[in-house]
Amino acid sequence: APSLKIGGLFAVTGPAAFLGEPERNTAMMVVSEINRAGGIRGQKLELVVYDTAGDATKAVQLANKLIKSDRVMAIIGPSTTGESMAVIPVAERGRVPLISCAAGIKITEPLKKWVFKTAQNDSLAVIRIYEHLKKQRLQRVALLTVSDGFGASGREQLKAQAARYGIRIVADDTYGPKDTDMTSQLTKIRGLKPDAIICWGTNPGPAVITKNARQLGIKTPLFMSHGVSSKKYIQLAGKAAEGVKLPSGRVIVADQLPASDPQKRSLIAFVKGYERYYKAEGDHFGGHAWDAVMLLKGAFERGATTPAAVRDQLENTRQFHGIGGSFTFTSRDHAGLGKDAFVLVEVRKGDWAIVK
Amino acid sequence: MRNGTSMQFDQILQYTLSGLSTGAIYALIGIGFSIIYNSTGIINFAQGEFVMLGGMLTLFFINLLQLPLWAAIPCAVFCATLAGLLFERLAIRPLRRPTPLNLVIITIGGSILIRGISMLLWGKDTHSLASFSGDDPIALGGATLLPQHLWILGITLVIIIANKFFFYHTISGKAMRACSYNSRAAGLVGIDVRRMVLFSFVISSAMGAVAGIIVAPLTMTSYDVGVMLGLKGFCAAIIGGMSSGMATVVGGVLLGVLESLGAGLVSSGYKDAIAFIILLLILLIRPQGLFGKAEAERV
Amino acid sequence: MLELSAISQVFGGVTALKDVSFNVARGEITGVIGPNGAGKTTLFNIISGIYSQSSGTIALEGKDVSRATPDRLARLGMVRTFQNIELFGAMTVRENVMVGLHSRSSSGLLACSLKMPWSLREEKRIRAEALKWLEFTGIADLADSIAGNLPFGKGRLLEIARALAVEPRIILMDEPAAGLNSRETLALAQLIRRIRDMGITIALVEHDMELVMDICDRIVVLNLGMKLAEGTPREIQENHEVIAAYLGDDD
Amino acid sequence: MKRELIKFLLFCLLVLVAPLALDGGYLLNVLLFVGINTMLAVALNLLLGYAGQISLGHAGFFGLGAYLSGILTATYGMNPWLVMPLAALVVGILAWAIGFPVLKLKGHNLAMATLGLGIIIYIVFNETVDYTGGPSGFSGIPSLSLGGIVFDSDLKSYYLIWCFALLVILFSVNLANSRIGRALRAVHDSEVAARVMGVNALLLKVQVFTLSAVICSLAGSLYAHTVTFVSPASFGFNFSIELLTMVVIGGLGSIYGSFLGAALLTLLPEFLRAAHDYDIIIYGALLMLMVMFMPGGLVRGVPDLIRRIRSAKGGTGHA
Amino acid sequence: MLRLKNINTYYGKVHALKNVSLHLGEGEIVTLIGANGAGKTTILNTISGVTPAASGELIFEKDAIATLGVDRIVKLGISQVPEGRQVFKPLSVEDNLELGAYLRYRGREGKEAIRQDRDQVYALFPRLKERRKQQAGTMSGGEQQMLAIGRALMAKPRMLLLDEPSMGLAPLVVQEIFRVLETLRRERGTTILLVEQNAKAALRLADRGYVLETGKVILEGPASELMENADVKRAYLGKDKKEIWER
Ligand SMILES: Nc1ncnc2c1ncn2[C@@H]1O[C@H](COP(=O)(O)OP(=O)(O)OP(=O)(O)O)[C@@H](O)[C@H]1O
Ligand SMILES: Nc1ncnc2c1ncn2[C@@H]1O[C@H](COP(=O)(O)OP(=O)(O)OP(=O)(O)O)[C@@H](O)[C@H]1O
Ligand SMILES: [Mg+2]
Ligand SMILES: [Mg+2]
Repeated sequence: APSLKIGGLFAVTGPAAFLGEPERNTAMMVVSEINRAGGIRGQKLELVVYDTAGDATKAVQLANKLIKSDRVMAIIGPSTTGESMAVIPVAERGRVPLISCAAGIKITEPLKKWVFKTAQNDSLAVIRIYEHLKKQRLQRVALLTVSDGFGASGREQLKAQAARYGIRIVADDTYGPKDTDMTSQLTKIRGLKPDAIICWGTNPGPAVITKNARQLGIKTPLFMSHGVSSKKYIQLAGKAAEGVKLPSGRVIVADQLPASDPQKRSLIAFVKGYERYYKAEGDHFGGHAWDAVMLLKGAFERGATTPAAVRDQLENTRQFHGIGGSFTFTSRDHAGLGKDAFVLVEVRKGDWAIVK
Repeated sequence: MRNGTSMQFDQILQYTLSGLSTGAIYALIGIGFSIIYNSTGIINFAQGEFVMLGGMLTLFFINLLQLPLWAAIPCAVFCATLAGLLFERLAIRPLRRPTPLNLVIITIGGSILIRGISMLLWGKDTHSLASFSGDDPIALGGATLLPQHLWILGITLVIIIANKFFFYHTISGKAMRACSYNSRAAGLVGIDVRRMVLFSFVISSAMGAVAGIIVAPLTMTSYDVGVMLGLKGFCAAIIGGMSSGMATVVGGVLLGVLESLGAGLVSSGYKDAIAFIILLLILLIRPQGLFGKAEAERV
Repeated sequence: MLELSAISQVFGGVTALKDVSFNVARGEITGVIGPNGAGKTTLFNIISGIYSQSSGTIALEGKDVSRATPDRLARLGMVRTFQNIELFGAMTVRENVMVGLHSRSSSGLLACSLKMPWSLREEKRIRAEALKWLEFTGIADLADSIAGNLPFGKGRLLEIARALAVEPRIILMDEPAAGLNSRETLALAQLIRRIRDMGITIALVEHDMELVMDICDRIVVLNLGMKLAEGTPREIQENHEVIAAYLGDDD
Repeated sequence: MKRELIKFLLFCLLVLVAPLALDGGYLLNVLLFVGINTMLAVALNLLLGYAGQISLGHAGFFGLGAYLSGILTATYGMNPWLVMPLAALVVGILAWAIGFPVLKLKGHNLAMATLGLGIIIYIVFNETVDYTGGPSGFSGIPSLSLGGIVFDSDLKSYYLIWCFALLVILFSVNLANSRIGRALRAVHDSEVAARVMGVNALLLKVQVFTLSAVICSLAGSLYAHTVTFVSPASFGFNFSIELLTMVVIGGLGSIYGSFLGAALLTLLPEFLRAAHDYDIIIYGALLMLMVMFMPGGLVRGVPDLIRRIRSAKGGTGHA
Repeated sequence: MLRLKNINTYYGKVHALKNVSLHLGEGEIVTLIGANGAGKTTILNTISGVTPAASGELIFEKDAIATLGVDRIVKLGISQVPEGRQVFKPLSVEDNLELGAYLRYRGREGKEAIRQDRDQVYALFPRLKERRKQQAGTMSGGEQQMLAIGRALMAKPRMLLLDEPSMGLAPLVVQEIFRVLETLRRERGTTILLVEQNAKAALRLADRGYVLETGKVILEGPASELMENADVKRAYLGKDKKEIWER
């Protein structure tokens, strides 16, 4: 039987490699596991992966290539919101389902016929933090976001949701993705005496910020985004990270979860597998790709044999317990997750602990 | 409760101090640029990669060979210097038509190559390096510094003084400068131009590596840190009029302080733009660099 | 033709020129001589608009051109040659001269890139005229060589051809005979006279006294940035100050 | 003169038939970007190869064209064909205004100033989130359409873009072979002598700078309507450097060289893709090797190489 | 001391020197005369290694030096005053002179001796002393020429190659320079190869001379003979011009 061909577009190199690399690794791992277990309904799954280097132009070219030369049934990725937005018209025009691994809410809102996503919406992470702040009666919040796609989209959500939780944003600062010192922003923030500081970024910026905050003697509670929810962050920030809280998928605390958690099986399988294949810690970015491949697998198992059928079958996904959460796609929701996709965790003694 | 103005003052002090220490880093990297420029006329776009190599190699020696920091540093500097030497021998020297632009492309290619190899060898992760002497902040007025900042400032100072002395007061230093201005005439007074070029790559890659090592505890390091640091160092060097002395330091510090003040007082998003606008203005008013003497072109 | 009054120039601490005034008469060959570092080249640089003098005024045919740029002066009819020849080294000899004709052609950026018929016609004219000037200076056979590879002396001739192409009313020449041997210098003298006979005024700086005394109508002597003397070649040759400072004793 | 025309017509023919050979495949899509990059490289070459003035900020002009086209058509619903010249005009005026102070600078100072300019433009794209969408980019840009033809397929876009690219090439070749091109080269060789010959060097440099920026802006507009999405990352410092590389690798002062450079650097990553993680290393090494073995650029190096291979063959034939 | 045998030198395809042979004895002053583009500069540059010969032998005191690099040849004691001055423009006058003595510094020669030589150069060209801190590139043409000559003298060479040393110099200074060359040979035994447009002055100073035409040596002999040679007279000496070189 001919193989089922799917494509992957990941930012394996370039500034977003921290996303793209685990995603590609995971996708390749899952596909080979599936094939080892006999494929899907007797057919092998074939994955064609291209590196977009985080560049929207390249992503568009490669999406074209996947559709036109490789004739894939579905595309997983790209890794970042920007690239995803660039690729969407290509997928729509080419009538091939796209399962983006990026978090931007714009990707699936408004709804696009051929576009799905597995990364939790930023808004869910924001809500997780804000609910906590509300409970703790912390109202005056300072934002420090990175000026790239990830930070920009987080910043938008942080500002948009604030009012609903009675939160006042007293500072709205940014820093560059390659900046090496953020004491200026923090000094300014310190002068404003906020109740909490929320930083939205991906490594290494947040680690630098954590260290800078300690240097400046800032005692204000510090919140990070899910962008740094991996051991790496703790390693980089060292002792300064102690007490920092952030919303995260369940991957990093998989072993702390109660056995009753419906995601636990998937999580353990993913973490163990990644450890075995790559001798490294699987993170929730890889999880996006894991979910995407498994969602496609579900669609194929339900009998899809054409891109259009894959798309239709994706919409029939119900309660798939993946890494990012439990997915239910419908014809009106292509993001598929509820706010319980995130838990709030805290750094305690150099490790993650769930905040109850 | 302190009053508002002293708050303001503390803040500005902190901005300035932060800017100073970032600026010192830029300066150190900038001097690496100027050294090569001053002895060969080449703008070495690969300079940032030697900065990266410094940090990454130190980590490599610490993590893989389990060396202590004090032993890893010289090893790292040695290896980075060796890389600089090889780069000159294999890429710069064989050039048949060494026009400035061809050299720029060579160094761009070299930087891509070095970065690529490092990525394959050490992966894409960011790593941190322990500070040389702890992380306990030192209070200075209302502002704070880290011990590492003092290391940076101190080492930068030593290097500048050494440079100034070498390039302006020793015959070898003057010979190196002569090479860039007129390599044919340099040969005619008996200077081995090729050796001087090699030598300039050796010292600047060593200096880049040192810069990379002393900043790594603050900035973290990864295979691609060289790009941004290199760019900033390049700017510092040009503001300083491509001198290998004090002017480049002032250039770097100015850039650092402007960024820092811009981020603190005006807008953190536009801080780089603010810095660049001011630099552009400086450039337009004093095209010879801050301290450069007007280089009269005569006919 | 050209009137200089009280030109001074200071570089940092060095006073290169101090209160220099003299006139260059129409149709004449005026020589400027003086010891090394007297300020001759500086003076030419100021007149041709490359430097901007510290003080003093310059008038070209009664028009004040004290602060005019070199390209404006070229359009007003003044052009110069350089002490260390400044050719367009990567271009051919013919092209060098064609650049000289730049100010006497006018097709704009758009006309050129759209190849308008008039710009093509103009280009044809420029080519032909360039050749004419190469013939005039006797280097037409080198028209297609790369200018940067010319021997020094030919380079000098090319500079002159290029300057003539501007159709100037006055040419400033900075040491036109440097690097030429006696015979070539004689030929140069002929050439300069022919240029004068075309009605072009000439001012030249030169250290070759034979040439200067031979062809100049008037001579101005500079020393230490100041005018030391002015007069006919004969007067200058007999001026004791000039002999002491510059010419040296003949016996 | 005639030879130039024949060369150009041959080139047109090549452009015309290339898609037939490629059979509508994916490479066609890449060739479309070759077209855009050719426009950019030619624009930079006019400045760098002829006038000898470096710019490390050309990606900024490219980006301005793209963003202006994108925003004015998508947000304000203006007609793309109207916006394109409008954007070019705005970019042209900007380049003209900054050209006068900036082009007084020389060498590395000029490099620095243009670099700063490019970075400032880039930051503006990033920070004016309300208009540009900030770092996440700006989507929903309409495709171009002309009298009922919508340029939304690769083939259609290919011909559209190459129409522009060919015009730019023709325009530039003519310019380079005219009095203006000659004056530019003169400024390159000796600015002071050129000025003495009556060339207003600064004005000329500013004119070319402006022209070059306008071409970049046009390329930007085409890019925006073809990709239908723009984000700041495509217009950063790195891309300016890549353009510089295209021009030098292609051959300074040769218009067709710029095409070769653009084509090579656009196609190369496609071929290197097979090398996976090693692609970047090979890419870096190739750049270096090319400068080493073809210091005059592809346009001079390739014929040279062919000649050498031929003569080597001929040599063995004789022996 | 130096011997060129059948030297051929090319610039790309231009055949600039065709089978040139010449020699210089220890302490000799030899002059090369010839029209523009005859190849005089090329001969000097071939000797000093700037434009290496394509074929032929170049022997300096029994050693073949044709393949040595420029700096190695200088180390043997051959110093050149290049055409077009070639001073290190952004460096100060003093640094330029110091670099002239580069090899002597490297050879650990006493700083005192070098300083004395510098003072001698200053005595020869007082203008250089006045302007010792000025950037060499801003000096006047003649001043730069003085600097180039001074720089070559600083090397204390055993053999001096001079390419039109009088170019751009005032008559008084030219006299001075010719006097210095004479003294150099007398006091230090320096061997001198002189290229000079002023053939008459050059021949008066030199022991022997070579006449070059389009890359070939067409005539050679003792200077006095050449001076009387009719062809040379016609081509290079001018007719009855006043002699400002005379004192
Ligand atoms: N770089 C070069 N490329 C090509 N040809 C050259 C180059 N330099 C010199 N030539 C040619 O070599 C020949 C000899 O030149 P050379 O400079 O040695 O002459 P010269 O006798 O020193 O003349 P001059 O009196 O003008 O200095 C000339 O025909 C010249 O055109
Ligand atoms: N930019 C400058 N800075 C400092 N001094 C300068 C500058 N330009 C020229 N000078 C000095 O001004 C004086 C006049 O120089 P100028 O070139 O005019 O002399 P000149 O008469 O042409 O001499 P020569 O006959 O040697 O060419 C010289 O002493 C020179 O050193
Ligand atoms: Mg002069
Ligand atoms: Mg010569």
